[in-house]
Amino acid sequence: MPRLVFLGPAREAAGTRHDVIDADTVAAVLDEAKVRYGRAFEEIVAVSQIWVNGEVVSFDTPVGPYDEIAVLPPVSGG
Amino acid sequence: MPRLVFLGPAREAAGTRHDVIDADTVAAVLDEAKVRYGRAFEEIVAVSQIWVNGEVVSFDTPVGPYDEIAVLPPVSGG
Amino acid sequence: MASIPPLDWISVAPSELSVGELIAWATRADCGAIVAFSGTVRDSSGSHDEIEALEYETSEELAERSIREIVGVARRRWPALGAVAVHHKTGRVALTETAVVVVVSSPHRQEAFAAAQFCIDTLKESVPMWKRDVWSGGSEWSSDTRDIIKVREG
Amino acid sequence: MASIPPLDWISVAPSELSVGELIAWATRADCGAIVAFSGTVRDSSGSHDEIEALEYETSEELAERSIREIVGVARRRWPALGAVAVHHKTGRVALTETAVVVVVSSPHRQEAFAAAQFCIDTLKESVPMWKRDVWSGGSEWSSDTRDIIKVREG
Repeated sequence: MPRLVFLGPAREAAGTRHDVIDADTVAAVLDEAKVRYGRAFEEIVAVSQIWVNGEVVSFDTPVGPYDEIAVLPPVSGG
Repeated sequence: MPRLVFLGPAREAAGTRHDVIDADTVAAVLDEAKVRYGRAFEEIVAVSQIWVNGEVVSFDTPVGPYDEIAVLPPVSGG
Repeated sequence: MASIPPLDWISVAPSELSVGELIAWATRADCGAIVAFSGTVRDSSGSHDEIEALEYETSEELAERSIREIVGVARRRWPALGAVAVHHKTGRVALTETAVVVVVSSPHRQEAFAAAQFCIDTLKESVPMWKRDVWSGGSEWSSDTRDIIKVREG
Repeated sequence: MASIPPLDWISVAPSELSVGELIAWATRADCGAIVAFSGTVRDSSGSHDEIEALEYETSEELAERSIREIVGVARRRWPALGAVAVHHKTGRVALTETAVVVVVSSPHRQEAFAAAQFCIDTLKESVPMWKRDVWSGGSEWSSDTRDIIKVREG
């Protein structure tokens, strides 16, 4: 199943850093994640960039069992 | 008497780092220095900047007994 | 004279950073210029005075991959670069300690300055990395955020 | 919060330079950025390959005065600067050793980069300093020369 990585404020809102969700597009995976983690997480996803295996993707991108979906809120590094 | 400081290639051409020459303008001091140190020194003075007490001056600048005249060829520092 | 290969050193890890050590590492006989940037924790942020520390959180794998892309772009823009080191500390970084270091060596100084500034500017907008302001009263996510901009060719 | 005064450290002397030490000196709680430039002896000059060392000659007094003027101009152009160190070694500097160091700290990185680059660019054209290339076969004055340009306000 596609793996999820939540980083920074997304990790905090989800209450976990990792999850696995069985769905076949980025949108479907994130919809299920919003159900699991609720409103604060949903708000963060709305301003986040989504990477699959390190590449920026759109919500309709298909995902398979070996893909890693990362939820990246606006950054503040350095 | 005005003191002279020769730096870098000017020091090498003069064969000394310091001298004192009794004259009352930069030009007169340097003319005497050219007589003392010869052709190689004269060629270096021609491409050098002259500072009196750390300030750029022209050849007709008057100098007195407490002034320090520095002969500065093109630089190559850093 | 054998030429020295270009060399990158990229690290995103909780270990302490030593700028001096990275400068020594980047020193090469074919390079006359080294430019180093050190980002240290200062006492005020956009939102708080009396900052005591920052806490950095990331995916080390994604952050290192992103930094590697930045260094790749820098090398294509400034092919004369010698060594390039980009290290980011993760976890807690106390006041005045170093959170991020960029060190670049090159034959001449202009490209070392340009490449070092490019690396840190691009790191700040492209590398997945989040920090929390920590002060005596608590901690919260930094308000100094930007949307991630994926590294592009310059 | 008591503010830390700006601090300059200028030196033209035969002692060895340590960039790491100057970076530690320039680190301040009110500054989040440190930019360091280190000019090292490289193996080729404009005229010679296989350089073994450079020999720097100056009047320490005139050179320090000139650097002090440069730092003064930098501080007027970038008033936020924290610490500024400019050190130039005199005498023999062997291959890969450091001949000149500029270290600037400031609250944000842009002015630290700009001021560090201004200081080294202006030092190279304004400070009375001469170097000899030294190789196994002999030594001679560097051909990499410029007419001195007196430091101006930027």
